[in-house]
Amino acid sequence: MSGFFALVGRDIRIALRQFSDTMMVIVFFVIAAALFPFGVGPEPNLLARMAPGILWVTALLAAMLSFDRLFQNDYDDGTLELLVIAPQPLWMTALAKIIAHWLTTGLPLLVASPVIGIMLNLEPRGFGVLIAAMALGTAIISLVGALGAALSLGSRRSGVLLSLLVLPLVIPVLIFGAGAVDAAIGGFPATQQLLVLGGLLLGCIVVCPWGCAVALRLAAD
Amino acid sequence: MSGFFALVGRDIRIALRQFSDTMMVIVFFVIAAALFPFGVGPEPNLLARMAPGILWVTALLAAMLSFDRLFQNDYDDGTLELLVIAPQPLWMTALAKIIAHWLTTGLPLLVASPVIGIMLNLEPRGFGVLIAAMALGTAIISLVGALGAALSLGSRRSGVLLSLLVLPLVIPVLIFGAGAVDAAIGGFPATQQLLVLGGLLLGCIVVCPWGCAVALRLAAD
Amino acid sequence: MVSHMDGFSGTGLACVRSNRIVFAGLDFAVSPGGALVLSGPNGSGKSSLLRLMAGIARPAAGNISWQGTPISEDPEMFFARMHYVGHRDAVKPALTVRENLSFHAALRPGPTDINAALDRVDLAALADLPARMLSAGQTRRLTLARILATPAPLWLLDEPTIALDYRAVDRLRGAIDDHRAGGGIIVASTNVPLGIDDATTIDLAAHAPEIDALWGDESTGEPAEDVR
Amino acid sequence: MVSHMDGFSGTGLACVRSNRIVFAGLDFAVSPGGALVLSGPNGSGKSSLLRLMAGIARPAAGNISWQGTPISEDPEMFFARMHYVGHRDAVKPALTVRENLSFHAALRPGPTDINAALDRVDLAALADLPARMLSAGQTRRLTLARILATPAPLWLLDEPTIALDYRAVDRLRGAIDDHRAGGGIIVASTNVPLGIDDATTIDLAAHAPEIDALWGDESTGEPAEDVR
Amino acid sequence: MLHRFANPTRFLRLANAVLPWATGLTILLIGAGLYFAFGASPADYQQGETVRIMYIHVPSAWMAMFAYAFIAVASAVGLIWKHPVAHVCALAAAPIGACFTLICLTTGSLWGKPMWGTWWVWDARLTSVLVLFFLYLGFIALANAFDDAARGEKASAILALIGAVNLPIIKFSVDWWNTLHQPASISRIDMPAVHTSMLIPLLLMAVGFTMLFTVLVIIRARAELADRRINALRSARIHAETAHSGA
Ligand code: HEM
Ligand SMILES: Nc1ncnc2c1ncn2[C@@H]1O[C@H](COP(=O)(O)OP(=O)(O)OP(=O)(O)O)[C@@H](O)[C@H]1O
Ligand SMILES: Nc1ncnc2c1ncn2[C@@H]1O[C@H](COP(=O)(O)OP(=O)(O)OP(=O)(O)O)[C@@H](O)[C@H]1O
Ligand SMILES: [Mg+2]
Ligand SMILES: [Mg+2]
Repeated sequence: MSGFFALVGRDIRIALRQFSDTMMVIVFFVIAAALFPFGVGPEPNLLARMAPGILWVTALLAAMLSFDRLFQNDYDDGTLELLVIAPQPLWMTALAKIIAHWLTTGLPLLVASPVIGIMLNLEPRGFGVLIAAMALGTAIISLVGALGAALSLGSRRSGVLLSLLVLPLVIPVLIFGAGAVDAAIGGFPATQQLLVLGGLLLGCIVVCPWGCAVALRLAAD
Repeated sequence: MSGFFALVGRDIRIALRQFSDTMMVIVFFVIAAALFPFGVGPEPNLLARMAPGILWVTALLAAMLSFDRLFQNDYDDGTLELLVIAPQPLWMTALAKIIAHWLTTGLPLLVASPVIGIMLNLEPRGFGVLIAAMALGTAIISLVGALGAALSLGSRRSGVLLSLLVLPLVIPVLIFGAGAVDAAIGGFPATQQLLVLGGLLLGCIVVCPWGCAVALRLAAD
Repeated sequence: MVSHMDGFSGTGLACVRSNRIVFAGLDFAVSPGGALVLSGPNGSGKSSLLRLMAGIARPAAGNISWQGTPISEDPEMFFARMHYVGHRDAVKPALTVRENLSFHAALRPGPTDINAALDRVDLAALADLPARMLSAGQTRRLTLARILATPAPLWLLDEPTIALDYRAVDRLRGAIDDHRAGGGIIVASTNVPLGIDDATTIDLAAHAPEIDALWGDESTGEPAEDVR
Repeated sequence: MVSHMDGFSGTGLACVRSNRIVFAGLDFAVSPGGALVLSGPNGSGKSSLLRLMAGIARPAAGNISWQGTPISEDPEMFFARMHYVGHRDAVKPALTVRENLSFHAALRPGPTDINAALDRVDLAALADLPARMLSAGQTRRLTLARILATPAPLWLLDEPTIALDYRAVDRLRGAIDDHRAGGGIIVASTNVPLGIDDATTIDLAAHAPEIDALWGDESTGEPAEDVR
Repeated sequence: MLHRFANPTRFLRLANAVLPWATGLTILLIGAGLYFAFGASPADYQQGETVRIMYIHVPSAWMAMFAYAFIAVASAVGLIWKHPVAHVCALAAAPIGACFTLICLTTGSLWGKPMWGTWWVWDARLTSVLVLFFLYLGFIALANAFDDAARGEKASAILALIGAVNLPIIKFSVDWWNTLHQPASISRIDMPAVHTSMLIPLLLMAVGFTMLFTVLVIIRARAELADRRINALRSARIHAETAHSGA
């Protein structure tokens, strides 16, 4: 277990030492969301209607940008080999990295999302559900993204390949996440969508660290 | 000049040898564009109205993903140092890399954009202008993106950093590009917007290779 | 060659990279306190063999045992008893020298002495500098400090002296001698003489296969009829 | 030391990295056919000096001249006459060995002989293999083939023998001798003896500043008061 | 001894024996199916001639799912028993499956225009088929994205296994969510007057498509195996030359 915490601690420390990195995911989120009023035109009604969708899509794309370095640096400098032959289960190593990733990018995205909601004229009664859904959603995205990152490790142009692998797999997150917010805005309960997201999260927690571990072992080979 | 063509040739050859790579930018483009209907809901009218905006934003984001490796590989393996001390002007080197980038990602995006237009119910009379605007726009994006990539070289997570540098710079492209398509759909001439894009392109051709050269020299130091 | 119940050994090892057999039919055995040096020209498979020994890659044939147990049987037990230093440095430029070392030490069980290890490789004065400020040789020394920070009876070193100055090479040699005096085993690949006089040497060039196509017909190396 | 009108020289060179003076007051001069070996312990600034010489980085003080002209005056002319081989290999894994070499050759003016260069480093048989399949030493040999493929009177080599086997080292030494016999100049940094008997040697350790923190207090090496 | 884990001879012998039969059956079944579908079967009383799209749409939808299941099973075999031919088969099947999926998507859209008044709706059935298509693309891209082919095989095999979760979603999406799309029941087609005349060509086409799939997989797998063999021989020869010149 000491290795587990050492790994989480190290990744967070690296992220904090370059604090601007964490900021950047958020700023990308903000800018990408801000582009839409330019592209679509600033009519408040249209924007408010699109807000949940834009929020989720841009959060996803922002998270996507952070994945390509999740294992890449460790892979390039030989740390990954050492993690693979460290005397602790590899899925625990993978889980530690995933948790560190969520803490350094998922959490900031979560914190930033209400701000973007305001920018996009999201209706006030959507905010509570937005945050709940985002919490579940970003965790799923971290898990699935890590799996994609591990699978595409060592490939050429892993960044784009990664998007190709991850985006289709997180489509359900998008549908139910945006659906939950839409429901809340419309005044309906969003319980069902949130339950589905919770179920997806549980499934991912079971499958992804294991898949990551297999993929990482392959990558080191 | 032989160095110029050697560089364009090498980059294209690397891209072709891994043909699937070029495909991936397009596939990302397609997937990202396809995500919006999920998030926003599939009403054809709303989609058609948003289509130009979504098209441009996703093309931008797709191109963005391809920049983080534009100089990064050369930087990591020491090729960049050698390019900096090659006996030809560095801006020519930069221009060669930019041209190769456009040929391997801008051009495919250009080719794919009508398909996405169909997916998003874009009105038929917008297509001609869409392609013209995309041709100008992707070239500008390649130029500006290369500048951003050169500037952010050597920092970790340069992918995200460079989005921050590049996105604000290409907002004008987005506005006039989407504006041109909107105009065409509305039945107005889009000449003015296309002229502005052309002007931007000229400006970028003058400024960006030179800026790249300065940034690359700094990065190698 | 007999398999040593108390040492590190491998029999009938073969390594395949990109469909090509690099070496085959390789046996080795080292007993406690012993040293094995892998030599051979560039590309003969020294690094590949070390990666097999470390359990990073799997051999295409044959197996490797630690104290009589195949390493694939209980890998974690084996990993806890082994240090591997490859071509690459596993050093994070953003962290300080000490943080880098502590991280790697925390991944492993057992007692840890960071300061002694840094002292031993002469990096104590640079301990709180970010690792990005190290030169090639200093970085390599930081990598080698890893094997001194936590104890392990087996050291696998891939060209450990690369980029080191002569003083650092002397210190490394001293560390290796101490390790062996305590019953440790060392396997090192190298292109330059390491100066371990009593080491067994395996020349990888001697294990290059004669016909090395995986798919070929045994006698001629031609594809068999039915594929065409 | 006089500046050679027909050679490669530098005076009063100083190098600063991350606010620390690595060396200062360094002069060198090599005439055609000459060799200069940079020695010194790890971190003494060998690589940093070579990068100054190559024009990749600018010296903090002093200047460097090629045939009497400061290299910063007409860098392209200087670059055309110089080969630099650094720690990193500049090899693209996706391209074949030959394509890698041709690319680097095309960046430079003058006659090119790819095949002869590949022959010389014993890679002719691997010419059409993707470079990703090369081992550490083979990759290094490909890097060294660059300086043989197109002629240039000045070679700057940073630890050229790293990862090479003894045969390759011999071949490199032969190439260096030929180069010098033709009036070429060579500057090489190294931690292991290169075997160039008549080379001038600069010991970087001798040029380390006494007070080596730009901001530090002279006597204690502690940061000065005003910085805190 | 090394041949044991890599020799595809047995597979090739089997494949070569099956291939002519499968080819013959393919031509026969699809030929007959097309004849019945476009010549000998009546137009539907509700849907008119457009019903004939069904004879392409439904079999290719089935094949899209079948091919993915085939890939998932082959991938599992490759991962667990480390049989290289299994990976080769999975890789050979992927583009074919992707084509069937694309055919299903396009014929579905073509059918959707007259039936639903739109080319595309974002309902669960259509969405999950689109996700299947992306999974195929991801599988192919991942398999080809590595310098080391063996690595690509294994990575894509993991993806195939994880992506298999999508198959039940496609199958049951029409039951779980109410959508525009027909629920899965052959009885839907079981309309009194046209029962056998529509069912026979449908089944002929379905079996014919399966045979076509078999033929294409065998051909592609054989080509891939031969390709690998040539590569191995070439690098072996190069290596032998180096060893020679080095000595
Ligand atoms: C792009 C749009 C479409 C897609 C992706 C699609 C997909 C599918 C899939 C995957 C199946 C196999 C279901 C199974 O075996 O359980 C299927 C079957 C079928 N589809 Fe579609 N479809 C589309 C449009 C349509 C349209 C427009 C119609 C007609 C109105 C239609 C009619 C049918 C019928 C009759 C079946 C057979 C159901 C059965 O198993 O009895 N489809 N489709
Ligand atoms: N990227 C860098 N940033 C800051 N300081 C650096 C950097 N690289 C090296 N240094 C510092 O500059 C000094 C000289 O480094 P240099 O790489 O030139 O040494 P070297 O003589 O080549 O050593 P070696 O034999 O280890 O290669 C070292 O003390 C090192 O700490
Ligand atoms: N990533 C790789 N993919 C395919 N083949 C490889 C790869 N790395 C090495 N090889 C091949 O495997 C063989 C053995 O390589 P290895 O790196 O083990 O050699 P080595 O003995 O360590 O050589 P060196 O002294 O140059 O480090 C080489 O012939 C090389 O061509
Ligand atoms: Mg090696
Ligand atoms: Mg150095």
